[in-house]
This record gives sequence, C-alpha cells and structure tokens, in this order.
Amino acid sequence: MHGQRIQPTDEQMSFLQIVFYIFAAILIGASIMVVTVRNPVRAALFLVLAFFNAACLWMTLEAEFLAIALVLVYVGAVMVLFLFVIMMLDIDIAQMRAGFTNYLPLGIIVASVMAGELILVMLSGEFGSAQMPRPGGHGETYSNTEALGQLIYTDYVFAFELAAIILLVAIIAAITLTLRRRPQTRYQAPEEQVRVRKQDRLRIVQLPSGKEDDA
Amino acid sequence: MSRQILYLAIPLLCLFAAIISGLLGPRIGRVNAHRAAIGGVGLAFILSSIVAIDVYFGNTFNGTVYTWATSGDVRFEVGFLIDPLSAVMMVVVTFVSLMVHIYTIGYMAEDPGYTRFFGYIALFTFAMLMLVMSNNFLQLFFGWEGVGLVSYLLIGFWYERESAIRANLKAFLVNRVGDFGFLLGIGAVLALFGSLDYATVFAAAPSSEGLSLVDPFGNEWHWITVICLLLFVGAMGKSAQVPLHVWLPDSMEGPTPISALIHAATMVTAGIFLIARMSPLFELSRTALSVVLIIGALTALLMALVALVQTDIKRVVAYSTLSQLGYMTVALGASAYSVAIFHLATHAFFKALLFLAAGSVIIAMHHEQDMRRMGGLRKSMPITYLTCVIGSLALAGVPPFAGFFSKDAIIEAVHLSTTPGAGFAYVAVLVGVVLTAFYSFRLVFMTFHGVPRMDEQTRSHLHESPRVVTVPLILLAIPSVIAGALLVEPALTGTLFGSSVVTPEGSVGHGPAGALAMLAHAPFSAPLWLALAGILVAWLFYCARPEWPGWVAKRLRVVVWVLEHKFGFDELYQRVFADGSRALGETLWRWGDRRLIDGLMVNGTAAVVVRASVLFRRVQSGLVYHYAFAMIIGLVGLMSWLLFR
Amino acid sequence: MSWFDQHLLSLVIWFPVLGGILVLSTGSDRNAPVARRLALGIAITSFILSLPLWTRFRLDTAAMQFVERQPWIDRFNVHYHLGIDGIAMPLVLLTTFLTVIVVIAGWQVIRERVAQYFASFLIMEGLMIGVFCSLDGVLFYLFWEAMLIPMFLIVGVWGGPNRVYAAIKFFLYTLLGSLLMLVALLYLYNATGGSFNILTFAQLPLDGPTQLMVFLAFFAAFAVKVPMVPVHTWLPDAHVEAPTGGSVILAAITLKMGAYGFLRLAIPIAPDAAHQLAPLVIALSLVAVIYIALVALVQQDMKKLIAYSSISHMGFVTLGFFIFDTRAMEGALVQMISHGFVSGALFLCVGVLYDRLHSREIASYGGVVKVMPVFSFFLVFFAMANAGLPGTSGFVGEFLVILGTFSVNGWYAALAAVTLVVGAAYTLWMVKRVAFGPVTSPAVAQLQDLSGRETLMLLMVAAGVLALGLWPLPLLDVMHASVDNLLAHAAVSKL
Amino acid sequence: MTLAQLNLSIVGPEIVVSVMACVILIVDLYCKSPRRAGPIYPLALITLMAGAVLSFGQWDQPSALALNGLVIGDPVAAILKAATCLGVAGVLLYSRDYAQARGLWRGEYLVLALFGAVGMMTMIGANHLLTIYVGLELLALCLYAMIGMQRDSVRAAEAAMKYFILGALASGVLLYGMSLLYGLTGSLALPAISAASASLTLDSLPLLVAIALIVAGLLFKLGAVPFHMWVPDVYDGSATATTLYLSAVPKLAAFAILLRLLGVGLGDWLTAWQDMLAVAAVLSIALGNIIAIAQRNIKRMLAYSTISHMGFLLLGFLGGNVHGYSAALSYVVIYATVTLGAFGIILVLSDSEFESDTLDDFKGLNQRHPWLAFLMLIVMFSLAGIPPTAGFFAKLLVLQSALESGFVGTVVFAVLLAVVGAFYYLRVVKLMYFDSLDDTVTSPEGEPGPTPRRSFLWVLSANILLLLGITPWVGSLVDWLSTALNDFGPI
Amino acid sequence: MIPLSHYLVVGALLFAISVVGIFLNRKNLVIILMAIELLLLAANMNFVAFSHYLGDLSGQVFVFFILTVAAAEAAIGLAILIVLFRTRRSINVQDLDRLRG
Repeated sequence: MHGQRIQPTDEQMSFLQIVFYIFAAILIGASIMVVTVRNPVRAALFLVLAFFNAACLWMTLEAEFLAIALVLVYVGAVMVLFLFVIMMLDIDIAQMRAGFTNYLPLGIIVASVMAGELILVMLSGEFGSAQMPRPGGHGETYSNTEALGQLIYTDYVFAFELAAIILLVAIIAAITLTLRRRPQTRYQAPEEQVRVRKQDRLRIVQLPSGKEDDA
Repeated sequence: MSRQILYLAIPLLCLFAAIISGLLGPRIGRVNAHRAAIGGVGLAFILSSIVAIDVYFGNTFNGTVYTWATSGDVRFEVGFLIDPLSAVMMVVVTFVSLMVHIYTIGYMAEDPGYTRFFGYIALFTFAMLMLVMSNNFLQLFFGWEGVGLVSYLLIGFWYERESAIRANLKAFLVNRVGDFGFLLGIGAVLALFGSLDYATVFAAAPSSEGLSLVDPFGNEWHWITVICLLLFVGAMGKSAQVPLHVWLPDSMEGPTPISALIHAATMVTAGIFLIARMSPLFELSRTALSVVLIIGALTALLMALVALVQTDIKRVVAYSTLSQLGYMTVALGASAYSVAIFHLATHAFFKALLFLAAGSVIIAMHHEQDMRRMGGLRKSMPITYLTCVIGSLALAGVPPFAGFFSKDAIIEAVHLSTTPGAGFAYVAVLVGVVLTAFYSFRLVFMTFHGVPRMDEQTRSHLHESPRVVTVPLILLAIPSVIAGALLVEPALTGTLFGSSVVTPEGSVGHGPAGALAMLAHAPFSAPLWLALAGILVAWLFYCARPEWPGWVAKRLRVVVWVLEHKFGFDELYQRVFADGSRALGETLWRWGDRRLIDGLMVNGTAAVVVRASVLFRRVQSGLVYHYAFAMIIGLVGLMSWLLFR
Repeated sequence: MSWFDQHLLSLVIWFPVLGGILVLSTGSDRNAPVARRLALGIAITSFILSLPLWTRFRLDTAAMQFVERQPWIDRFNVHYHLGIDGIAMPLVLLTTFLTVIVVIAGWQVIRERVAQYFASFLIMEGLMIGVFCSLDGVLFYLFWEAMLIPMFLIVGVWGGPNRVYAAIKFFLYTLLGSLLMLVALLYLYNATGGSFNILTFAQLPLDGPTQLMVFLAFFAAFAVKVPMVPVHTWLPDAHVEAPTGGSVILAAITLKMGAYGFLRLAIPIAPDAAHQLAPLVIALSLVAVIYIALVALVQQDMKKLIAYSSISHMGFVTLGFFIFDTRAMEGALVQMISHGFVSGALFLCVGVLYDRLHSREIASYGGVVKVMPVFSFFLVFFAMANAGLPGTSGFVGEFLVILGTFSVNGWYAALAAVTLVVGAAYTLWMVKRVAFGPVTSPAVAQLQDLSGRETLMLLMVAAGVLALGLWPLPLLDVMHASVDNLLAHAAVSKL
Repeated sequence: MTLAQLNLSIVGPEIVVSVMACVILIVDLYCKSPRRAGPIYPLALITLMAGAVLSFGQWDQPSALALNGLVIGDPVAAILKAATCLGVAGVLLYSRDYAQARGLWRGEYLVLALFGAVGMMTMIGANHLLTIYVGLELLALCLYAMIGMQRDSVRAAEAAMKYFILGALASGVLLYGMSLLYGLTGSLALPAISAASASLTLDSLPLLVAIALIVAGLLFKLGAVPFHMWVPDVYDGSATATTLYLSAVPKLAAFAILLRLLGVGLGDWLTAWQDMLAVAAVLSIALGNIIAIAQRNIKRMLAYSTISHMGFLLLGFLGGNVHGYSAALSYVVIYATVTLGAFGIILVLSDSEFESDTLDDFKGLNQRHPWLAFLMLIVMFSLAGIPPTAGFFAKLLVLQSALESGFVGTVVFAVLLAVVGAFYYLRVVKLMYFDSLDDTVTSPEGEPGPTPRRSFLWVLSANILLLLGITPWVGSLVDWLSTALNDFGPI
Repeated sequence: MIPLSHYLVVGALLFAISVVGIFLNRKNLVIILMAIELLLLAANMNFVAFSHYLGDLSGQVFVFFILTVAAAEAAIGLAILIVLFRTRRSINVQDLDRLRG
C-alpha cells in the first residue's frame, strides 16, 4: 500500500456524515422509484441517479476507481443500452400499471420484513464503530487504481482472464441472440472470402477486338 | 418280521387294487378292473382272517413301519397296532367291503364310472384299514381323513346330479367340523403327553388325571376332559351324532353299495371305534362320558323319530343307521365299550344287508326310491324280500337275530350305568326300540307287501336281481342271523377284545352271559315286547289298516311337520353357517378388503397423492413473479428461522 | 470344501440369470422355438445344479453351508456373502424346481415376446435364489428388490385386462415395505459399527425401543410380501392379472421370501421385539386364517379365490413362526414348501382352464369332469391338498403348526384349526362348481382334456405333493438344526 | 512470483478448453458451410477429451493450491472436472442430430458449450469466493444464451428469460451473502474463512444471515425447494439438447461449490446449515415427487424428478462429514450419468419434426425399439433407485450417511416419498412395455420411426448399461470416489 | 463518524427494495432487469464498505468483477429480452406463462 493513513478530523467527519446521509437518502429514494415508477424510461433514469449516488458513496469509502468505473460502465454503457432497448421496443406504457397496487401491500410487508431483519442484523453490534472503526484515510500519494491494478493483474489474474471470457461470451451471446439474417440484406461471408480464388474474382472475357461499331 | 409284512400287505393290497382299477381302469378294461379290485380286497379279507385267528391265539403286535417325521422331541410314526379290537375291525371291514365289491358288479354294471367306482371302494378299504390298524393318532387321522375323502368322492359319484354334489360337499364339511375337534384333540394329546403313540399315551394317562389346563381367560380345564371332548367332537362328525348328523341322510345320494359299505357298515363306525380305542382316556373323565352318553341317546331317539316319516327307502335305512349309531354311542357313554363294538359288528352286517337289499329293490324299480310307489314286491323278488326281512328283524332286535344280542346288551349296560344322564338315556333307548321296530317293518311292509303302486311299465319288468346281487345278500344274511349269538359271549365277558378295550367293572352287566341264557331271558324283558309291539303297529298301519297313517298324520300335523323337517337342523345350518359365512365373507370382502383397505387406504392414499400433485402443480403458475416470490419467501423463511430459532 | 462347493451357490444364482440374458438375446418371436427350448434347458440344468445343495447338505449343523464370501464394497464393508442353512436350502430347491414347471407351463401359451417372457422368469429365478442365499444386508436387499423388476414386467406385459393397476400396485406396495427395511438395514449397519453381515446383525445387542423400531421396519417389508392382513390386497390383484407362470411364481416363491425374511432377519435381530409383538403377529395371522378364508369363500374368480387361499395359508406360516415352538416353526416351514407346490399347482390348473376358455370366472365352468377327467383328477387332488388332507403335503404343515400352537395356547390353535372347515369349504365349493355338476355350456362341452405337456407338469407337482405328504421326514431333518438354533437364539433376550 | 508458483498445471484443463473454444470460434468463422458438418464438432470433442485426460491425470496428485490460492487442485476436483468434460462431450454427441435438425448446431452453440464447461471446471476447482462467483456466472451466461439460441421458439425465449431473471436474483442473493461473509471474516479465500471459525461463532447474527443467503443461493443452483421453480419451466422450454446440457453436467459443478462452500468454507458452522438443508431436502423430495405425478410431458417430469434427486443429494450433506460428501459425490456422478441417458433417449426418439417429449410418445416403445425401451427401463429404475441399477447404490449411500448423522425421521420420510416417486417412473415403463402402439401414434404402418446413428446408439447404450453394469464393481467405484475425498479440507 | 453499519443498512435497504421490485413488477421485464442491477449494487455496496473498513482491497477487486459480470449480464439479459419481444411481441411479465404446471 502506498501512502500513509491520515486520521480524519471531526469536522471532516461531520461533513462526510452529511454527505453520506444526503447521498444515501437520494440513493434509496431513487431505488424505490426505479421499482415503482410506471415509465421504464424514467425508471432507467432513476437508476442512473441511483448509480451516481452510489458512486458518490463509494467515494466516501475511498473507492475512487470503482466509483468512476460505476459511472463509466454503468451509466455510460449499460444504462444507455437499457434506454436503447426501451426505445427500440416501444412499449405501450399505458397498460403497464394495472394490478400493481394490488400487490403493493404484500410487497411492502415482505420488503419491510426483509429489510427489518437485515437492518436488525446490521445494527446488531458487530459492525458498530466500536467493533469496526473507520480506518484512517490514505495519503495523497495513494492511488486506488494502482492498488487495484496491482491486485487484479497479479493475485487475481485468473479471475481477470475469466472475466475476459465472460465478456467474450456476452458478445457472442448478444450477437447470436439478436442478429437476424434477413434474406434481403447483404452480408459478408468471411469463409467465402477466404476461399476465393483468382478465377472467381476475375473473369477474363475474350472480346473480339476491332469490330465495327453497332451503328 | 414276516408278520409285519403280512400286516403291511393287508392295506397295501387294497391300495394297489385301488390304483390299478381306478387309475389304470380305462386302460385295462372293466373286467380286469373289477378283478383287480376284488382280488386285492378278497386277499386282504383272507389275510385279515388269518391275522384275526393269529390274534385269537394271543399274537398281538405293536410296532412302527416308518418314521413319518420328527420335530422337536416328538417322533411321528406310521405303525400298526394289531390287537383283538383291530382284528375284529379288520375282518368286518374287509368282509363287508368284499361283499360290496361283488355286489357292485351287478349294481353298477351299466354305469360309465364302473372302474372309477372300484378304485374308490378299494381305496376306501385301504384308508379304513389304515384307520383301524393304526397304533398312533397321526395315522388314525390319516385314515380318518382318507375315508372322509373317499366318502366325499363316492357321494358325489354321480357328479352330474346337483343333489349329489351338494351332498358330498356337505358331508365333507360337516366331517371337517368334527375333524376340527379331532385335530385339536390330537394337539391336546401331544401337548399333555408329548407323544402320539397309543401305548405311551395310555400308559401315561392315569398319572395325568389330576392335571388341569388354565386358558388365557383364566378358566381352568381338566386336561383329560378337554382331550376326550375334543376327540369326541371328531367322533361325532364321523359317526354322525347329533348335531353333526346332517350329512349322513344326504349321503344317500351316492350309489347304494356305498351307502352299505361306508355309510352303514364301516366309516360311520369309525367314531365308535375311536372312542373304544380311547377307552383308557375316556374312563378317566366322567364329564366326557356323560356328554357321550347324552349325545348318543339324543341321536338314537331323534333319528329314530325322523325315520318314521321318511318315504325314501334309502333314507329310512339311513336314519336307522343314525339311530343305531346313537345306540353304540350310548353304550360308549355307559363305559360298555365292548358292547358298542359288538353292536358295531352286528350292525355292520345287517345294515349292509338292508342297504344292499334296498339297492336291489332300487335296481328292480329302475332307480325309483320312493316307497310310496312300491308295494307287493315280495312275489317278484323273493330273495331280496327274505334277506330284507332278516335284516329288519335283526335291526328291530328280535331274537335270535344278531341285533337282538347287541342291542339287548346295550340296553342292559345303560340300565346299569351310573354315568350322569343314564336315566334319560335308558328311556331313550327303550323308546328307540319301539320306533326301530316300527320304521324297519314300515319299510318292509310298504315295499314288499300290499298292493303294487308303481306304474305299469315298471311292474311288467319287475324281476329278481342277478346273482352278483343276491349272493352278497345271502352271504350277509348269514352273519346277520348268527353273528350275535356267536359273539355275544366273548364280547360281553371281555374275552373277545381282551385288553384292547377297557371294560370297567360292572359296565356290561352281570346278567345272563351266554347266548342261550339271553334268549331264555328275552321274554321276560321289556325290549322284546317293545320290539314286537313296534312290528305290530307297523303291520296295522301299513298292511291291515292303510288309512290309519294318514289319519294319524292329520291329527299330529305339527309333529309330522317337525319330523319331516328333521327338527330343522338342515335349515338352521344352511341359514346360519352356510349362508351366514357366505354373507360374512361377502361383507368382509366388500367392506373390509375393497372399501376399507383397497378403497380407503391404498387407492385413497394414491388419490390423495394425485390430488396433491394436481394442487401443487397449480403453484407452478408459469408466472415469473410468483417464482421470485416463492424464492423470496423461502429466503425470508430461512433467515427468520435461523435468526429466531 | 471343494471349489465346486464353494461356488455352488453363485453358480445356482447366476447360471439362470446369464441363461436368461442368453434367452433374451434370441430376440424376436421368429426364434420362439429356440427360446423355449433354450429356456427349458437352462431351467432343467439349474435344477440339476441345485440338487447337490441337498445331497451335500450337512444335517448336523446349524451353521451356514456352501459359504462364499468376497469383499464387494469396501467403503461400506459390504460383502458378496452367500450361504444357506436348513431353512433356506429347501426354498432354493423349490425355486429351481418350480421354474422348470413354469417354463413348461408357458410353452405354448405364450406366443408374444416369448424370449422376453422366459428370460424374465429365468432372471427372476436367479434373483429369488439370491434372496434365499444372501448373508449380507445389501446383497439381500439387492436381490429382494431386483426381483420386482421382472415380476413387474411379467404381470404388466403378459397379464390380464387390469394388469397395469395390478402391476403397479404390486410394485409400490412391496417397495414401500422394502424401503423401510432398507432404512433398518442401514441403521443396523451404523449400529454394528460398519457391517452388513446378517449374522453379525443377529449378534448385535440392541435395546428394547430400538429393537421395536427395527422389527417394525422389517415387519413392514415382510408383512407386505407374505402378505399379512391388512397389507395383502396387492396379492389378489397381482395373482389374478398375472399370466399363469407369474401367478405360480408369485404364490410359490415370492411370498416365501417374506416369510423367510422373518426368520433370517426380523426374529434373530430383534428377538425381544419379536416376542413382544408376537401377539400382534399371531392375531394378524389368525385374522388372515379366518377373515381371508371367509373372503375367499365368496370369490367368483378362481384365481382370486386361490390368491385369498394363499394369504390364508401364509397366515399359518406366520402363526407358526411367532409361536416360538419347534414344531410350529418347522410346520410353518413345511407349509411354505407345501404351499409352493399346492398353490402353484392350483394356479396351473386354473391356467389350463383359462388357456382353453379364456375365463377365470367360476360361473363360466361347470361339469368339467365330464370332458376333462384327467384334469379334474388333478384339480380334486390339489384341492384336497389345499384343504390339508393327510397324505398330501398340505396336511403336514397345518398339522405341525396346530400341534405346536396347541402346546402354547389352545385357543390360538382352535382359531387356526377353523381353516380345516372354511379352507375345505372354499376350495371344495370351487371344485364343485367348476368340475362337477351338469355341463353348463356348449363351450365347456368342447373342452379338450390335458395335453401331454400339461399332464407332465401337473404330475411332477403332484408327485412332490404326495411325496412330501407321505414322508416329510427328509425335509424336516434338513431343518432341525437350523430351527433349533434359531429358536435357541430367539429365546435369549438381548436386553 | 514466478510462473511455477502459479501452479498452472492445475488449471491446465480450463486453459486448454478455453483456448480451444476461441480457436473453434475462429475456425468456425472460416469453415461455415451448410452442407458439411465442418471440423468444429470433432475439434470440440477432441478438446473435451483432452480436458478430461488432463484433469484425470491429476486425480492422484496431492491437493495443491494454484493461482495464488484462487484455485485448488485436489482429487475430487480432478474427478469432477474429468466427468464434466466427458459429460459435455456426451451431451454434444447426443445433441448433434437433434440440434442440426433445428438449426441450433452452430459454431456459437459449441463455443458456448465449451465456455460453459470452463465455467463449471472453474467452480469445481474454486477455492475462493471470487472464483466461485466468476465460474458460476460464466456457466450461467452460457446457459442463458444457449437456451435463448432457439430464437424461433416462444417457449425457449420464455425459458431463457425466466432462467435469467431467477438466476440473476439467486446470484444477487448469493453475492450479498458472500459480502457479509467477507465482512465478517475479512477474507474471500475459503480456507481463511474456515479459519475464522475459531473466533466467529454462531452467536453472530450477520453470520447466520450470511449462511442463510449463501445456502439459498446454492439451493437455487441445485434446484431445491423452495428455489426450484425455474427447473421445470427451463427444462421444458429449452430445446432438448440444451435441456440435456443444463440438466446433467452443471449438477456436478453445483455439487462442487456446495462441497467447497459448505464443506470447507462454512464447515465449522455445520449446525447452522444442517437443518436448513434437511428441510430443503425433505421439501424437494416431497414436492418433486408429488408434482411429477401429474406431468404429461416427460421433460417436465424429469425436471421434477431432478428436484427430488437434488433433495436426495442434499441428504449426503446433512452430516457435514467426508463420509457424507463422498456419498453425495457418488450420487451426483451417477445422477449425471442417468440424466444423460434419459435425455439421450428422448433425443434419439425425436426427429426433425417430432419432439418426442410427451409421455404418450413412449407408448409401446418396446414394440418399436425393444433395445431403446430396455435402456429407458434401466434409466427409469435407476432413477427410482431400484437395484441392481446404480441408482440404488447412490440412494443407499446418501441414506446411510444421513442416517449415520442421526436424521432418522428425514430418512424415513424420504424413503416413503421415494415410493411416490417410483410411481411415475413405473408409469413410463408401463407405457413402453404394457401399452401397445395403438391408433394414437402417428405412424400407422408401424414404421420404425427415426433411426438413430449407430455410433450414437453405441455410446448411449454404453452410457446407460453402465448403470446396470457397474453393479458388480460398484464397490470399486464407491471406494475410488471416496478416496478422492480422503484428504479433503482446507489447505 | 459514519459507522460501517450505516453503509450496510443502505445496502440492506437496496437489497430489500430490489428483491421486492422483482416480484412486485408484473408488467415490464425491463424494470425487472433494472431491479437486478440494483440487487448487484446492494452487494457491491457491502463489499466496498467492508473493503474500506477492513482495510483490505480484495473486496474492491470483487466489486470490479461484479461490475464486469453485471455488464455482461445486462447485455445478455437485454438480448434475451429482444428475442422474447420478437417472438411474442410483448415484454409483459404476465404474458410469460406458456410454461407452467
């Protein structure tokens, strides 16, 4: 690890706390909106909002690289993909609401039971500030990205390679699933291209020379 | 050793005869079949006689032929006990059987089942010999059931007749009820004595007298009484004692020679023989003797009464047999075992005679058995008539015919008996004498005297039976006349049976011991006069005043109705046991097996599972949010359980 | 011991199984004659192979004989462990003998999938023998359950109209019981500290409640198989629907497997529980004897009647076992063998009629003796044997059981002896309605008497019935040592 | 850090297969031809064989860590990896005709299948939460895509979507649980997690929640109740070839992560998850067997049967000891073999127009194809656990281990429900053997139906007869499989 | 001082919301896909928080991989969505019921 840990001062902490609660509140609110809102486009935008806030929270946890990656990967790529699909599919939003409220109470009950239990557990003391105090911040020379990179390319190289494969699979899968060969569309045929021979490309036509013009 | 081979030869000859004539009959032809059978049985008769003479000179035998099985500490063996009792029985059995064989040649001449019939009766002789020659309970039971089997086969001989096959089933089942007791009796013997060998059992019996048995319900039973009563149940079945008598009249569905052989002379007396054999045991139980006595008396009386109203010639003889078996049982109950066997022997001759005579009549009448359609046959069938009269006189107990001596001895023995119930028995046997005389001469008069009542065609063809029929009649008539006089003395003094039958002091009576003395005493005793009175009444009713029976019947309508329904035993059994068990079986099957077990438990479970399947299947709604919901509920459940358990 | 002795049991088990596979390989029905002959040859050979089991059997010991033991699954200490004693040996011979009969019985009758039919029986023969020979819990269970598969197919493929229901019922019923047995076996394995040896199980000290549970688990398996009331209802269905050979094997052998299980497993392993529950078992047995006999009385279908009669007779067997008396137990064992012959023969008789008229209804017949005298002779003979007539094998068992029972409890004996009457009633009433009386229909009048093949097979069984009835001593001699040993073992409490 | 320290040979099979998958992808690009089958199919088979051989070569090596502790190489991993490769090869063998007839037989399909295999092998060798997760996702993504590849099928799309949503949900749950575990133990490596048990007891509520979440995620992967609902729909909706792929082989990997996570990672907190697994096992056996009865579609029926089998598999885990794990290992290996056979037969019977997937399609099979009927018979009895098939021994082993751990009631219950289960297996046998090929079936002149490739039939027969044929040698197999777990545990 | 538990509570709430969101939504598959993203975010939140408080970077590495996988997952999920839409002309969750029973 690079750099030195710096103990934060109280003021910083209180500022951090305010930031934390604001972002956390927005994050939760945005999440609720994602699952309840009627319009998928809006849901996607709320999700973007949630991600932004999550990224901010991660910043408070000194996970700068991940925070940036979240915004870049998620907001920049994945959410765009979502929006793209939503637009492409052009779904009738009007009928998307019916019946929702019928299940809402049940959903709230289940959610509150689950959230209740989880919160109970989280607050049960094991993760309190006494048991797990907040470590000091890193020094200025510390680079989160570099540290991560060190790990990823050494200790976790196997996982990294696998992640590469996963991405490859995703590419293959996405293409095979969605690529439609319309008969009227013209495609490249690489196998044909490779197999091609000179004769196929160039037909030498013997034209009689020196003929007279057709009229 | 050579004796042993001799003993072995007697039953085995009959067995081989049976196999040859019965199984190979269709191959070797009728004549050879009956030759084989008669040859075998005849030889057996000769050998039996030799054995009897041998025994007379004191050469008894008790030994094992082979070990049938061993189990635990008990050896089950097959062996012979040759003593006076078995010797007498062997001679009687083989003689009557031989006669029946010969008679059959004529009687069954036209029957398609000729060879089969010979096979059966030879087999019967085998089984009966095994029964009487046995030295242990196991073999006794073997013979016992063997004769039952043949009886079953023979009653149903004419298998196409519904009544015949009903009768044989009935006979077998009623006998099985007896065997039920018998087998348990054997079980009791084994449980008490640890052996099934007569000699061992009898030797141990006196010392076991005081033992009692406590059943799981806390009742205390006297061991010997239990054994004797159970054995007597067996005897009741085979010897057709009330209330297990119902099969015997029906068994007349079989061919007449069978009625003579099995259902008069031999098999039905097996029960009498059994108790005589078991006399050392029965002597130890007054309770058992008393039961024997009363059952015997009841049988003697009730069956004689039923005989009064029968119109079927064979049924009259059958009921008379029942009644006479009752007499024998009475004698047993009075501890006069030798007398019972004596009566058994004489009865065998004259009853076989009567049956065969009846058979002769039936042949002449073209298988018509109703006496109301007979009459006046004496002219066309003199030999039959004569022998029939001899048989009837013997049956009625008129001196000096055989029946007189034996029956008189029984009456005397009952008179002297101190067994509880003897008073009733005495009255019963005396009344029985009148009735016996009446119904036997009713038969004679209705059949041979008076006006012929048959149709014209039958009458024109009436003629005496062929010689194969009449010769046995004559041969049987001879012992019917003389056997009593010859045997009475040794039988009553105990010399005939020696130690093979217990003869308690004072059981036979101290009256006149010799035949002549008895004859001389006869006019001064009640039975003779009672018999004569019975004959007289029969003459009045059926010869002199033929209108009287109808008049009496009208007056005593209820009595006649009861008698014609044989006291309702048949109906009762049919309703209660036959129909009852069938109804019970039906109920158990329908409700128990099908509804409760199969319907409710087996198929019910299956149905519940299938229902559950269909029900649970609906949970799989196909909607992804339901699936997710299930997962989340499962997750919450797991979490809650772990957290709050 | 020679090599031959050491591997004799394996030979007797696997020869028919491999033979069955060989028969199976003859394939389609075009080769049916080959399949038949091959099957008969294999059946006869395996019968002959099994004979040395008798001739070389030592009567003076209760120990297992012809033992063969090889490790099989080391991880569970499972062995390929075979051996027979005086209880098992007669059953093995019965199996090999009856398979010959069954092959003869199916000779002409089975016209479809002939090879599969005979192969099923041969394979089943080996598996059933395996049950009787196994001394290892897993091996026992393996054979026990594997036998269900061919039987299931036999009932289902060649059976009657309601065969599917019957086959599935048979299978599931039996499976239910046997799975509980499996649990018990596994439990014992854990309790012994890692052994599946049945002989070790028998020596295992178990406390009272455990014994009770183990016994009940075994009881579930064996009671179903025997079958005892009230888990008997699979049997009438399976019997009725099965083809003749199937019924014969079902009645003659498979039921014995249940009874055998009591002796080999349930009683030795849990003697105290066995004593404790003996009244229950006896009560069920007596219910079987009487209740089932009454039910049999009203059956309209011959096979059903005989099936119920089987249950009733097997009641005698369980009664004899749980009286804990030498005579009763030996009687029960003789009854097992005898019942194998007699009920098998009765099913063969019904099969003979069924092949001709394709009806098992009693009402369809009547007066058969007129047209089929030889057949009727056998029918009456076997009926009498079924009714326990002395001189036939049917008597020996009943006699000994009743005698043995009487020495323990007279009332039990009295109730058991009711079968003398009711047993005769249902059997002979059926005979009466089928064989006797006037010829009822033109179809009956057309019936042909037994062919030589049918006569032969019935004659073979009849000879067995008669021989056993007249001289059961050799059979009993085989059992004495083992039965005494078993009773002595069961008499010693494990608590 | 040197290359030697990475211990690359342990991940050799994964490397070979993934590299070859890329190669195939490229080859496919240039050899596409509608007429010729092309070289990719044999290439894929060779790849898998090579993977199998490489994996199998390690089975007697001592346990060792590789790639900085992300991966472990031990005998059980070697066996399971080899089995995975062979299983996938089998799947490809069986699927060929069927998939070709439906236009599924494309390079992408094979490549995805191979990458899926890589995912499974990764899971099998995982020694680290991250490896588990990545492997899991790799497999899952391949499966989603493979199901969805039958693009013209409404059912396949629906199945893919359902699988995707539920699978993602389960992954999320698992991840969340992993995150808690990470927080509690401060480590992602399984041995380290296990070592934390010295200080971390079950009084810790977050630990309990973490265990619950992880178990839930694992149960989903197995398809145990109540996380089973995807199973029938996905089995049913997918093309049979894909069903074959996702039903047989991934269970091996699922077993492996169960083994790694519960056996190593959470092994010391046995009491927390033992009962959960028992409940899930009982519910799975019950529900699976009961609902299967009402099915008319054999794929759905087999799906429910799978659920019940996973219940049985869980029984092996109840004891939390090596004994039980080895039983479960035998169970899963035998199960995979049976399933391959079952779907293999369905594949044989299907042809280009005809999906032989309803029960009625099996009517009278004995008359048409006695041999196939016989094979199916073995499969069915093996699934039902009737001796002498291998299925019996599998059941025997897990029941024994559960009993040994004192779960008597559970075992009795399981056993009783196995009877219910036997019913629907028997029904298939009944249809094949007892029913005749009557009017309901399409071919009126008794035309023999599709004629499978001879080589295919050989492989199928060998596969299925194995179930019967190992009986005499089952001892060696079981012994061998249990030695694989002899020195199992955290290194 | 922000205790670790507060971050965890945020994560727990996100988890609960997203989980409920998955089954609450009956109309639009896209929103379900988004809920899944939220679910992963919840896990990520935990990892990052733990990573920070433990002073151990491996949690962040894990998140890195989760992000990668999530992106791949989103791509495939959307691809399947498109396939579904093409065959069914609907992405209504309630229409997704051909397979059942």
